[in-house]
Amino acid sequence: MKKLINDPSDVVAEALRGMEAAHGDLIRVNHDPAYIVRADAPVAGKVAIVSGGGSGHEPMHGGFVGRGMLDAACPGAVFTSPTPDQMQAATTAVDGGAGVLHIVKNYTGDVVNFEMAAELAEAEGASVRQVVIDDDVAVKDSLYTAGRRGVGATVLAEKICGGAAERGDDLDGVVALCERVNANARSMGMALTSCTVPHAGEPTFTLGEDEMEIGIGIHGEPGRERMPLEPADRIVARLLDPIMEDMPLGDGDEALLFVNGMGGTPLIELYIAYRRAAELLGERGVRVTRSLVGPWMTALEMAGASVTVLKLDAELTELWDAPVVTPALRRGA
Amino acid sequence: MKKLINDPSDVVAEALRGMEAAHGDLIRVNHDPAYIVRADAPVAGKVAIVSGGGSGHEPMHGGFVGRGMLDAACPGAVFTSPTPDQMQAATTAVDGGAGVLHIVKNYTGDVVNFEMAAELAEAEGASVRQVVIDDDVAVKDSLYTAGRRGVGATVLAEKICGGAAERGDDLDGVVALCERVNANARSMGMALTSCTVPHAGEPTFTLGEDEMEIGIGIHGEPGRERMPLEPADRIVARLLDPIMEDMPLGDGDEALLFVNGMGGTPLIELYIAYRRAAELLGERGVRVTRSLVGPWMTALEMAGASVTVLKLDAELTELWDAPVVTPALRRGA
Amino acid sequence: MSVGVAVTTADVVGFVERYAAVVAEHRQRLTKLDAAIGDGDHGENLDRGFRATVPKLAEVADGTPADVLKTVATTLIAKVGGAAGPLYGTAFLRAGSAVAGRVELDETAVVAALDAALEGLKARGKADVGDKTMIDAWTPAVAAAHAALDGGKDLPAILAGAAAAAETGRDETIPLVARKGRASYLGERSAGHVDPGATSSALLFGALRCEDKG
Amino acid sequence: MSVGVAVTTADVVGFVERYAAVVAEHRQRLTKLDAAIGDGDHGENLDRGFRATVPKLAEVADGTPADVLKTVATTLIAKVGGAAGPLYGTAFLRAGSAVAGRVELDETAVVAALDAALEGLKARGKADVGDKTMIDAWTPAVAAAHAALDGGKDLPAILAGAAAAAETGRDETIPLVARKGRASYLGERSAGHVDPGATSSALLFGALRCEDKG
Ligand SMILES: Nc1ncnc2c1ncn2[C@@H]1O[C@H](COP(=O)(O)OP(=O)(O)O)[C@@H](O)[C@H]1O
Ligand SMILES: Nc1ncnc2c1ncn2[C@@H]1O[C@H](COP(=O)(O)OP(=O)(O)O)[C@@H](O)[C@H]1O
Ligand SMILES: [Mg+2]
Ligand SMILES: [Mg+2]
Ligand SMILES: [Mg+2]
Ligand SMILES: [Mg+2]
Repeated sequence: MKKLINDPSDVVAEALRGMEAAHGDLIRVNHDPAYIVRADAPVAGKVAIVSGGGSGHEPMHGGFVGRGMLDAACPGAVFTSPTPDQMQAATTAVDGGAGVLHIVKNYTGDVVNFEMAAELAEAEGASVRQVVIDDDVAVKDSLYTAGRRGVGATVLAEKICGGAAERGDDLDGVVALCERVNANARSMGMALTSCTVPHAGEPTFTLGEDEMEIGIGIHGEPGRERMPLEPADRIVARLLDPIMEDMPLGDGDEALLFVNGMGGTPLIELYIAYRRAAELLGERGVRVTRSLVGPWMTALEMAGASVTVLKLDAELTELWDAPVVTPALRRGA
Repeated sequence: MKKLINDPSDVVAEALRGMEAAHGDLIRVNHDPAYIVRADAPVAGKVAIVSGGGSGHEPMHGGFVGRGMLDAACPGAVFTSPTPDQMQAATTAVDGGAGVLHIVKNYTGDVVNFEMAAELAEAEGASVRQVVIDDDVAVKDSLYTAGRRGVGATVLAEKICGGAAERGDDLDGVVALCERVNANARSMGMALTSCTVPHAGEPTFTLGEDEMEIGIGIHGEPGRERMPLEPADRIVARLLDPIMEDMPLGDGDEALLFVNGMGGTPLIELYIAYRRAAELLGERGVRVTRSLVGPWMTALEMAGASVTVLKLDAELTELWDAPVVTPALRRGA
Repeated sequence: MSVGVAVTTADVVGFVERYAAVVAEHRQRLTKLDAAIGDGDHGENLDRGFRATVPKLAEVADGTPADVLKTVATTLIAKVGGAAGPLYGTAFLRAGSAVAGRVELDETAVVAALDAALEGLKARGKADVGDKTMIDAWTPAVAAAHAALDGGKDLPAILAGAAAAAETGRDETIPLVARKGRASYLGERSAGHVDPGATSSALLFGALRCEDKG
Repeated sequence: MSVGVAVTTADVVGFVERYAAVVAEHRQRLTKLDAAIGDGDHGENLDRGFRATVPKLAEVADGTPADVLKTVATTLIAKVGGAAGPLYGTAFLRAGSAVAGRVELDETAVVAALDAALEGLKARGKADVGDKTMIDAWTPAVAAAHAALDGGKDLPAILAGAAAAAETGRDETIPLVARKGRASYLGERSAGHVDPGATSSALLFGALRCEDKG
């Protein structure tokens, strides 16, 4: 394992010290329990938005804390959901009296821990709502399963709901918007290499020199299928086809295209993939009017990429464009 | 070689198509010869700033084209300096009548090609000045050598000079500022793994599971020395010590601290390194008042990091904070 | 009903310490099982939780068994995260609530505690038998405990029956296709692997059986 | 001075095509040499340049030798990038300028062209003998050509002498510590490796020698 770390068990705590030192103008970090809040929290009268999940996906979520996006983020151990005490403390710290939205990626651990936190926070008088993001079409959904994972749509939901909360929408409104983003977004990812969880010390999985894993999650969980490596254009089609099959998106529609890097894939390759995904959408008559390209939701140093498509309407577009001032995503201020 | 690419020889051209598709609101891309200009170029009466270099360092330089930073970037083949025809065409495309600054990283290829381009552009009536960035203390400098490489200070110089040009400084002023940034900045980098140049198909170098390379460049060039892997805090000291030895920076001074990822190192590790670098500077009485953390100047998928320290004064700080609207770096608009 | 020897607070503390040691010992194995069909942290998660739990047991050594169970619960909930943290946490919490106030626990109380733990697990995880989760170890184990209690067995026999059934339940997860937890993302590819949570649960019933006062 | 057979435009085209083929053949080798002390692209760079050059030669087949040399120069400058692009480009450009207007080149003209090329290289790269660059192959090669010309040798002999000296010069870069180019970043670690640019230069003189009309 070759990592720029000290003791594997200090990874998250030390990284939080670094974030605190680097971004003290935008965020404050609480260390025990661990959470990050925007520097001016709580914002009175504003719906507060809290997210969180395992660490190792940076900049998600801590890098998205700030005006126009998240009020708080709770970082768990690497790839392990945070705990209810963190979430409860963060919820209390950002509650400005207008209610708190928990944006939760659909993993059993995240959902269950956030549920417990909501119960605890509500017992103390907070008004908490939970929206579960489940946009990953790699996973077959059914009434009887844990359902789809939450992946790329999370970043988009955090940005768009952050914009809505900032302009003064009430809790019901922000919740409805979050559900709308989730309903209108689909994602699928792939990996070229594994990642190594620091405390595990070994790659989570192994892929041959000529293999790739299609339908991978963001924790090194195995994907839909393992297959021979292919050219980028072919891979992009493998990601985009199941998205389009599952999605109410067609001729004349507008969309945001998000090509996400898993950590180890250079930006130059993500642009190659973006190019092809935009072409394929164009061929179906979809107008790509907004874009996001980069390692925004990673799986440590895993090489690979995911594609997320969000169907846009005027309101979603306006909120996507709204100012945002966070360590990772910044625009308009 | 596991990459999200099609034909290795199409990597740069296809990535440019992707950038064009993703950021058409901010930039325009010319494909033959290849260069990227800000969407509103040329800006009449403004000093224009052009940079460029081999590809594989994304988002540098193309991601830094836009208001408040570069007017144009010329991408070469991967790790190979671009050619004079690209630079000349880009120079002409952005020349707003107030002169053009070429910010050039100190590599023989870059310097010589930009020199030829300047001769060609001046023959057509442009007023061109070149500033060579050479901040890498890993390389021993002397009158008889090629001198230090240009690394992290390039990003800072592009941002700061971009701000100066935007506020209306003349060519002499922008040149002087660029030289000031270069004089006040020092960098040093290290690698945990190699990178693989697409057309080469094999890693440029190999490091054992327990080895690292200290003093590495951003092209997979070998560094100062190869040594056993160490904890992050020790590595940070190895990078920062030679910087501080070479730099007029001490008690009471203000500085910008830039911890850069080489591509394959996750952000969480960069924050661990940032934390330690900030602590070490603090111990010497240096006040870190500005920060930059992330994979801003990469070497494809190489794992590793570099540290850059820029001594700040009021003007540099103000220009660092000035609005910038580029695909990669955005603030204040 | 046989007249067994009652379970004291010290016994519960002993069980928790024993399970903590077992988890530490099996940490890597549990993590490897989780790497195969999950995300490779189950052993790590539980070990982190129990390492945090053990030092807190001294604080409740003078309290009731329920106090111990509640301390375990809140520590696991606070320290583990992931799916297993709130699930095991809820199990210990409900077990504690089921025997709240009692100074010693007889066979009936122990089985009631196990019953409540399983109900808590199911409520929290919304999973049922056959989903390839820890429920598949717990359900037969608790059923076996009930059967033994109804059959008038003493505590050692009750717990031995539960432990054996938990192991069988664990092994029976192998051919299952997961419907809950991370393994469900694998679909058919999850078959052929034992569930890590069922494995740690079987270890829990193993640690419980050694609570042998007979 | 011996009376040799003059070099025509077709000869220059033939030389360029021959060198292009040699570069293609040695592409990987040159790149490997560059990987050891540079950035692993020298063969790739030159090959890209000469693959772009060859198709353009037809356009100047009816022109002078200088027209051919200028076409090579501008194509290399436009297509190669890196250090080698403008360096080789400048060499071809200066060589062309030195024989501008001539329809055929005698021995003196050929040596003058080589002389001008070397001067161009030095001016562009600000390097000198001993810096561990292509200059270390060119300098003895051009000196040998001069000596042969002064000694009254014919063109084949002049070029054979230059080629042999270039190879010696190339080999003599091995122990040197680089002071210019990327290899200079290695400091002492650059010693013990042959310089890639000196290697491609020796190949150039090799291709030139086969310009054998004797
Ligand atoms: N909905 C659920 N109900 C019951 N048990 C579950 C559920 N989801 C997962 N589990 C159990 O949790 C175990 C995984 O725990 P762990 O690896 O610690 O959490 P995570 O999956 O969050 O990494 C699985 O092996 C399974 O037994
Ligand atoms: N200043 C210089 N003067 C002459 N030749 C040089 C100089 N710098 C580098 N070279 C030559 O260029 C060669 C490297 O060329 P190449 O690999 O194509 O360019 P780059 O170093 O930009 O990747 C070196 O081996 C050396 O012979
Ligand atoms: Mg986990
Ligand atoms: Mg190069
Ligand atoms: Mg797990
Ligand atoms: Mg090279």
